[in-house]
Amino acid sequence: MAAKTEKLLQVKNLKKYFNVSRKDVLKAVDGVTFDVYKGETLGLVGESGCGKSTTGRTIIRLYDPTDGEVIFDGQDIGGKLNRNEKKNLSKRMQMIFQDPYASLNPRMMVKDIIAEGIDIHHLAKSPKERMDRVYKMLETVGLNREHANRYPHEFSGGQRQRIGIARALAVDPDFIIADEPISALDVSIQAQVVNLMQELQEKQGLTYLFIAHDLSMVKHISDRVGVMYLGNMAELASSDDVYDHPLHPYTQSLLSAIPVADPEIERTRERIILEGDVPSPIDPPSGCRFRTRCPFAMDICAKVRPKWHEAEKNHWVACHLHDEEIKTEKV
Amino acid sequence: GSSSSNDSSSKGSSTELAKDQTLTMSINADIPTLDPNLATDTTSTNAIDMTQSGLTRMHNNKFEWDLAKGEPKVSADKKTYTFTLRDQKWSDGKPVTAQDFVYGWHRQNDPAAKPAYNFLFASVGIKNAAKIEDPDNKAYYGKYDKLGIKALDDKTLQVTLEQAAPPFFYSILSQPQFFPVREDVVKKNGSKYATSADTMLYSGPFVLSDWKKGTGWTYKKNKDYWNAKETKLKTVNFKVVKESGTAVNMYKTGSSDIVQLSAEFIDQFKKQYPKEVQSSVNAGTYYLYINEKTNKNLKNLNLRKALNAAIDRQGLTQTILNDGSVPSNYVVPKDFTAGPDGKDFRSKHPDGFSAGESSEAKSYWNKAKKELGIKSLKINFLSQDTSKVKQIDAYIANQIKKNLPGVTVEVNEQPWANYLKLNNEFKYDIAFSGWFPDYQDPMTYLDMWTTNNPMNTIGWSNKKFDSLIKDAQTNTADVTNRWNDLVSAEELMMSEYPIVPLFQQGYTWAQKSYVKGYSQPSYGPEFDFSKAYILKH
Amino acid sequence: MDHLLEIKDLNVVFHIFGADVQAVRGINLQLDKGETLAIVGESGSGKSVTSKSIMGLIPNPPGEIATGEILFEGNDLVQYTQKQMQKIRGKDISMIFQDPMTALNPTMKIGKQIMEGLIKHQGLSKHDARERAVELLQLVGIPNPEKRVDEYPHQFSGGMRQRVVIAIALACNPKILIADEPTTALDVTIQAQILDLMRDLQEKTGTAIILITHDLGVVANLAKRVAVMYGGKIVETGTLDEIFYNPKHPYTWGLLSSMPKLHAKTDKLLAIPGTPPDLSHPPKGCPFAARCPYAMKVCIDHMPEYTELSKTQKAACWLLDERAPKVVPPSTIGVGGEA
Amino acid sequence: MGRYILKRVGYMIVTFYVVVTLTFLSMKMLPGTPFKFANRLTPEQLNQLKHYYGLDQPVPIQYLHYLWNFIHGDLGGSFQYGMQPVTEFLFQRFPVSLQLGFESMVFGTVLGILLGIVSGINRGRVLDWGTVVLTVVFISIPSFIFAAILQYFFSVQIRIFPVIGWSGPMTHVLPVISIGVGVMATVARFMRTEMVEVLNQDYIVTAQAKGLSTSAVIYKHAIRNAMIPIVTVIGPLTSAVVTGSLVIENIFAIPGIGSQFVDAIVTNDYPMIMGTTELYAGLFIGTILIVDILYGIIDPRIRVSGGKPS
Amino acid sequence: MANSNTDITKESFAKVNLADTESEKITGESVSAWKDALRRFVTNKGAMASMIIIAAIVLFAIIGPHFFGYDIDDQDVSRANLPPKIGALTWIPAFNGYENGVDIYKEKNVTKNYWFGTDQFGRDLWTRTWKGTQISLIIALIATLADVFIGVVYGGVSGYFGGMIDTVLQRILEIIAGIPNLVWIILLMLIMRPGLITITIAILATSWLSMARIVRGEMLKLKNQEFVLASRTLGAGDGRIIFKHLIPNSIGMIIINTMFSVPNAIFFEAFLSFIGLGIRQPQASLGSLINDGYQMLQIHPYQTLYPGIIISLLLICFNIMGDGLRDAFDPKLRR
Ligand SMILES: Nc1ncnc2c1ncn2[C@@H]1O[C@H](COP(=O)(O)OP(=O)(O)OP(=O)(O)O)[C@@H](O)[C@H]1O
Ligand SMILES: Nc1ncnc2c1ncn2[C@@H]1O[C@H](COP(=O)(O)OP(=O)(O)OP(=O)(O)O)[C@@H](O)[C@H]1O
Ligand SMILES: [Mg+2]
Ligand SMILES: [Mg+2]
Repeated sequence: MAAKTEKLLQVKNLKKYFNVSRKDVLKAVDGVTFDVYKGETLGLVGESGCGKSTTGRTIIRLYDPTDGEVIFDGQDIGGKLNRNEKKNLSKRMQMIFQDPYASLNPRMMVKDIIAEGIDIHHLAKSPKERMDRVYKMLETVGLNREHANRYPHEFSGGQRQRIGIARALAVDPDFIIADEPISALDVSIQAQVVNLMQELQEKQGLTYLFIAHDLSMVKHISDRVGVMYLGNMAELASSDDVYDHPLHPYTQSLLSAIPVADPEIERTRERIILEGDVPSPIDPPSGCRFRTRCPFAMDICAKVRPKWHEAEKNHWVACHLHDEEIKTEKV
Repeated sequence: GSSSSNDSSSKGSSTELAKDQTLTMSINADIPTLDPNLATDTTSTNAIDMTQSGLTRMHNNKFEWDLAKGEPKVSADKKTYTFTLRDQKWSDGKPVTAQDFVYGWHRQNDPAAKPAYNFLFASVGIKNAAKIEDPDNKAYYGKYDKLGIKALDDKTLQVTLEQAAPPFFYSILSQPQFFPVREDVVKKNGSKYATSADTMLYSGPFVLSDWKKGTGWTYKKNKDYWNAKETKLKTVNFKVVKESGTAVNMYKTGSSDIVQLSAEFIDQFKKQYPKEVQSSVNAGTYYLYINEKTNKNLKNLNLRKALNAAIDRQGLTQTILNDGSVPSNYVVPKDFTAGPDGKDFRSKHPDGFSAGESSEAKSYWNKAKKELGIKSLKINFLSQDTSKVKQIDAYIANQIKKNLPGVTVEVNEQPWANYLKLNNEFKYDIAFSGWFPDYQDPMTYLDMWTTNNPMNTIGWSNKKFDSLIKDAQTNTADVTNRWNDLVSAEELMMSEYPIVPLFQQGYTWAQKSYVKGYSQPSYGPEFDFSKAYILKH
Repeated sequence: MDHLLEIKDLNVVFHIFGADVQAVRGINLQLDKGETLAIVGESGSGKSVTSKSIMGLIPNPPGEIATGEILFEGNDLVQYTQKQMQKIRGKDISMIFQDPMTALNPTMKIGKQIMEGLIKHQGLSKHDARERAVELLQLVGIPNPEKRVDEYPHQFSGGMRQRVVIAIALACNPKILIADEPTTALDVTIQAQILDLMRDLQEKTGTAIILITHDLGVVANLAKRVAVMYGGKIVETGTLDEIFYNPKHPYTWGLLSSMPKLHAKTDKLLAIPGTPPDLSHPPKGCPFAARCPYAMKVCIDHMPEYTELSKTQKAACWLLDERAPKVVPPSTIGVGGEA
Repeated sequence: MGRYILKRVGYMIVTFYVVVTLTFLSMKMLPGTPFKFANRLTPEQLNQLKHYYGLDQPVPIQYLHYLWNFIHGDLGGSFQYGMQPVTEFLFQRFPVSLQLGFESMVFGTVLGILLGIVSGINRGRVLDWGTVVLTVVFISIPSFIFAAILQYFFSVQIRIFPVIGWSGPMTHVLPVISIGVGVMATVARFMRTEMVEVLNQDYIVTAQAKGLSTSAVIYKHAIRNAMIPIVTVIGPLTSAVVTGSLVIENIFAIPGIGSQFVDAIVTNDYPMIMGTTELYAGLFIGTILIVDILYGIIDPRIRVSGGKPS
Repeated sequence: MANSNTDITKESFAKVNLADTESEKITGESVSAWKDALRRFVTNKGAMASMIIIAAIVLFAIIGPHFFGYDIDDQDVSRANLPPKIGALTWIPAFNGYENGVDIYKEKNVTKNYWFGTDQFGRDLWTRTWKGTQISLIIALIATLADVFIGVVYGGVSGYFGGMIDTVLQRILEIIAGIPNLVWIILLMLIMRPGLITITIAILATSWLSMARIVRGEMLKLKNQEFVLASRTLGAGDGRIIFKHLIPNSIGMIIINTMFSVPNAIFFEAFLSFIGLGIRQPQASLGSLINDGYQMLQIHPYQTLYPGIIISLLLICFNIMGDGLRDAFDPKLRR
């Protein structure tokens, strides 16, 4: 794969806090920094509740960021946006959702679902043009014209997910955030969707932020992968780097935990089994978020929050084990 | 009185008295108060009538001497009356004295005691009463000690009037407002006075022995009553039952001996228990006000006649009310008072002054239309919102609509207080109303129609009528002349049809055949069981 | 040979609004002592219905076991009355459900939920049952079990709840444990904990496990034998290695090749096109025919019989008929065998 | 939890204050006077009376006065009962209504829960259908019609129960049934829905999988969970029953607060109307509070987190 | 292993080419969620029967009053309190014009038949009953419509905008709900005249609360659904989200709740009639008819019976229909 270098999206120290009660603040995303290059797929993995969706939703401005910068194609979109700016943004940045059952309005026909973006942005001059675009979108995602007049509940999960993709593509965006687009689908169907997304990327030069917790699928589709833990980014590198020599203990244990569909490997594999569950984001551990479950936790981990730094070339990590300063101190 | 105290009709199994002289009745309201000075409603009044005594007592529509030992000594100018009291003890053993009467009368005229019915004193013409009750009269207002009553000694009571006593003087003395009151008991109990069975003293044929608020009460025979030998009943139970259906069910199952019947049950009872159904007419009269003050059309006599003729009273009393009420076309009810000649007031015009049959209504209406130059008429019919009245309203509205083509009636049913307000402000065309006597005299039905009387809320005015009434009020001494004045006044009034008389109220009740001597007279106690008894059964 | 459990020609029908859903259409299965059998397959292929049939928990109405036998130690459970079934459930055969969040009664203490089965089946006193409950919690790796027996489910995290569910299932040392997607609702790191736990426990107790999942990774991790279901039927069964390294049914091929490989580079995943059949109007022939890249005329009209490929492996596919053209399975499934 | 209760009590006080103010204001909007014989009084006499009752002062002063007295437990004197304190009447009558309401609630709730369970378990079968129709019928028949029929049948025709009264246990039967069937129907409907809901839950299957008998599953797992939400219906229902029994009280001549209240309205007895209204409101608000707290106690999920699960 | 099927020939093993699009084919006609719900509803026997009964009652409410040419206020005391008599059905004791074994028609010399009998004013109860049904239905309709609108708007605003607005609106709602129904009625009763407006206001004062709660809940649930978020990311404004997404998806709940508030309104009107706040004479509603007849319950039970039957039927049918709709719209039952 050719190296992609032009930055389409820059996320800097993004934070999103929710006020869950008068006292409590839930730090769903607590200072993540990463770039997305034009034409690449950046995978985002992590356990449930670690803030993947929140990151995606904050970038696309479903949520207003608590702090931090989001720069999209040179333009800062992290601050206050007026209606028009939001609308323009929505043409260039789109989202695909997780639940194929909940993401389509059951009361609308497929054609109206797909045409929603066209209608909002007045992309069609006549009803005929509108329908033409709808048909084109349907064909693009491998459905046919007859499907335009049907209702979502008549479709299977994979088909619905393709309708969701068609809806996002209808406004001709550059950047798509896919929030677990396949995790609710059957194994045999997942490949349909993933293949389709890859095809589209090749044809239309799309850029993806691909959120999932299925690491093998993320690895398959992504150029680079970011690993999140409890609102923080733990590691970010090219997918091969992340899988072949992960630096962060969390990434390591995560990788070892995935059961592989190969009995041979499964029989011989050593696992790093993590103790306990993910702590609550309302009251996260001090210092390094992962230290409570980390097999290598040190004293400093409780005191100092590890720096997000480029430990190797294009391999970012936030862990004291890989922090040069601390390493040298120790040695 | 025509009340059916049918002692004679004892076709029952025997005439022997039952051992258990207990009578049980249901009633639809609790006793609000036992205080004679505060009582305004029939239930309180009845309770006071049965448990206390005044100078006189009403029985079967006639007064009897009660605590007064017979006729008083009357002065020559007929203005001063000196009563001698009988020996009667209060239920705490102390004698009833003339001072108790003085205190009672004073208290009734003391604004601080918040009496509501003291205008009776002025109506009778007790000396200074009118002035004492008039807040504008700075010199007299509230100075009840200037009232014309004096205790000459413990047993002698002197009453002074402004003029010769009107004929109803002795009968009105049976009203609780004129009863003796024990000052020490009032003072001792304060605000609790007369609110329960034991914060009150008794001097009547019965004592109140048990009063459970909301449930009922019990009277026991008062052995110390001077006329106790005539009291046959040992116990009388009253049960508070608000649903007429429930009361009837109690009667049917034998848990009460007497039940007041509402219209719907009467036919059934007449079929099922023909011997037990009793009825009497009382002195309540009902009529329609006609607003002549603010409604020009209604000044037309033919229109008023048309209204009068339009209503079929027979249908109203027979089918809608069905409770013994009788159609009326007069102002003063029948069987209420007798004149100096001993004849009933109604004897000269027994059927009143009908403007005609309903078939004639149309011709009056046609004449009126011509005279007024109108084609149709909209009538605002003011009434009250109680369920029984609503039925009457529906009937009357329909009668007028049906018999006077072109007239539309809009019924405006209001709560009592609002009704009064609209009525006083003349915001109506016709209004349903009724009258109960304050005292036993035709005057109580007639004087309110005089010009400028605050009760005259119809705007009718007739000089001749005014002078006849005035004459009757001032010349109390000439009894026959006064009587004739009143008869003429009614004749005069009804020639102009300022109101549309509808009916004279009747009561229908059922009493078990073993109950004798019970009556519901037209004036006096509502339920008179003072001389009732139970036959063996 | 006497199996611990043997299912013969099981048919389950649901009579629902306007249609009869033939959820399970004539399946045959055997399970031996101490063995782990995985049932994999498409969503809606009848995996859960099969397991519920074994437990006698098909909701009736609308469900009904139309025909078939479920022989447990030689006795046909289909003929059992509810009373008889209640003696088997939880004691000889027990079950773990997919969603630990809803599988526990929210208003009953954890301890009591574990104790219920013990008291019922082993006649333990309250006190003994409680002690055993604490032991069980300890066994499934819940710290502080003495304290936690008296807590309520909502005070437990998802992973811990699933451990509790397992503890309940294991309470009476059942001969068969049916685990219906025991880890689907859990995070990978927790899933690893649970899978470890299950394997340990099986080693200790020798319980036979029926593992239902659609995650082939989990199958590879835990199972000894695999049955692949599609459209209410078992299309292929065999040992773990046979299914993974020498599959014969095109659906199995598709299943295996649509999974990305973590340790090998795949350029493009092999997708199975189309959607599974509607079981209220099941196809006459092979249920997979409509989506099968090798489909032949015969597949559409005739259901293939099983072909015994080895002592342990058999598959139902017309490609295995000698008249059928030879096809090469897709290379993506790695170890390719020829059909 | 403590915070939660405190918050609820706060709302309760505000609500109650609103009720007190509303009753006061609407009383002031009333036409006419409380004096029955107003038509026989001169305007002067009327003013005099108004002065006695403090009705001639400006409304805000009357209001403050009223609030002040209210805080001190003085609801004024009843106009129709010669200024006897209203509180006395309320204290005398209320316990009867409360007892009637309580007995009806127990009767209705117990039967309703049973019926709801039976119906829920047999969803879609004849028994369920029968119960559904029965409950709707009972909800549809006004309680006074039902009471009248019961009285006619059981007291007049068969003569098992006395026509009126509130003394022995026999006198309680008919009124309690008359009110109770409505409660029963409401509770049964609610319980049925909850049962159906609960029986579809996974933990029921878990319980069945443990090998528990059907009755144990229903009794120990389904019913308890289905009954928790019932508490929320019972609260408002209780006060609706206690306050709504006025018609029944009249039919069976029960000396409760309801019949008293009707009288008060008919006679424009302001203080009595206000007092009773406030009592009703207090009762209602109180039960809702108790129910909320109770809910927290019964449902372990709230006990810890302090708030209803959404 | 060998296949015994004789019709399997060599060419059966020819490969068929299934086009990709072929496998995507959906058979059967397109059904919207509405049609789907409708179908389920139609197969629900109880609900359908209820709907037919309601339709019949509505029909009679419209044509019934014109059967005999009587007006609702056609009084004639000479024919008062006649029991029901239907010429063709005199063999049924309930319709032979007898009361307590006496032929009342003969006794009163009445030749015409009155199907539901007459009241104490001699008014034809058939006419009055159906006219009353009309009024009751209109009251229910007015009240329900208003209730729906207030409830939907209040709940919608509260749920959709959330935040401070929601908090404030919810606190207000809590306080309103904290005041018992009876208290509202009493206050109204004291200051208003009976009649249609009073009835409507009385119903409104309290009944929209549940609708508001339900709509708010729906809004809270829906506004975070992915399809709404999707619409947001496409740049949709509040108006589009509300009218295209939220309302169409909560309308099922709104309809169901309406089905339950219709009988509530009818029942409530009856209760208001009972305490004297109902419709005014000579107008009649089912509630006022029952209340009038109630006085006669022991003597002329038929005067309560027919309005009673109709009101009960209405309540029962609306309730069963509501249940049916709930099932029809239940997402859990959908496949
Ligand atoms: N609108 C919200 N209000 C309050 N808390 C929220 C909100 N959205 C998310 N959270 C919380 O923020 C944290 C991160 O949630 P997020 O949905 O981003 O996780 P995720 O990584 O996408 O998890 P999953 O894999 O389950 O989708 C969680 O603890 C979640 O409960
Ligand atoms: N209670 C039920 N009522 C109606 N149909 C049912 C019911 N339970 C299952 N089915 C049907 O039976 C078929 C098989 O369902 P089953 O739950 O066994 O699938 P599964 O293989 O377990 O799928 P998943 O992987 O999604 O759990 C499905 O088509 C389903 O619709
Ligand atoms: Mg997420
Ligand atoms: Mg399943």
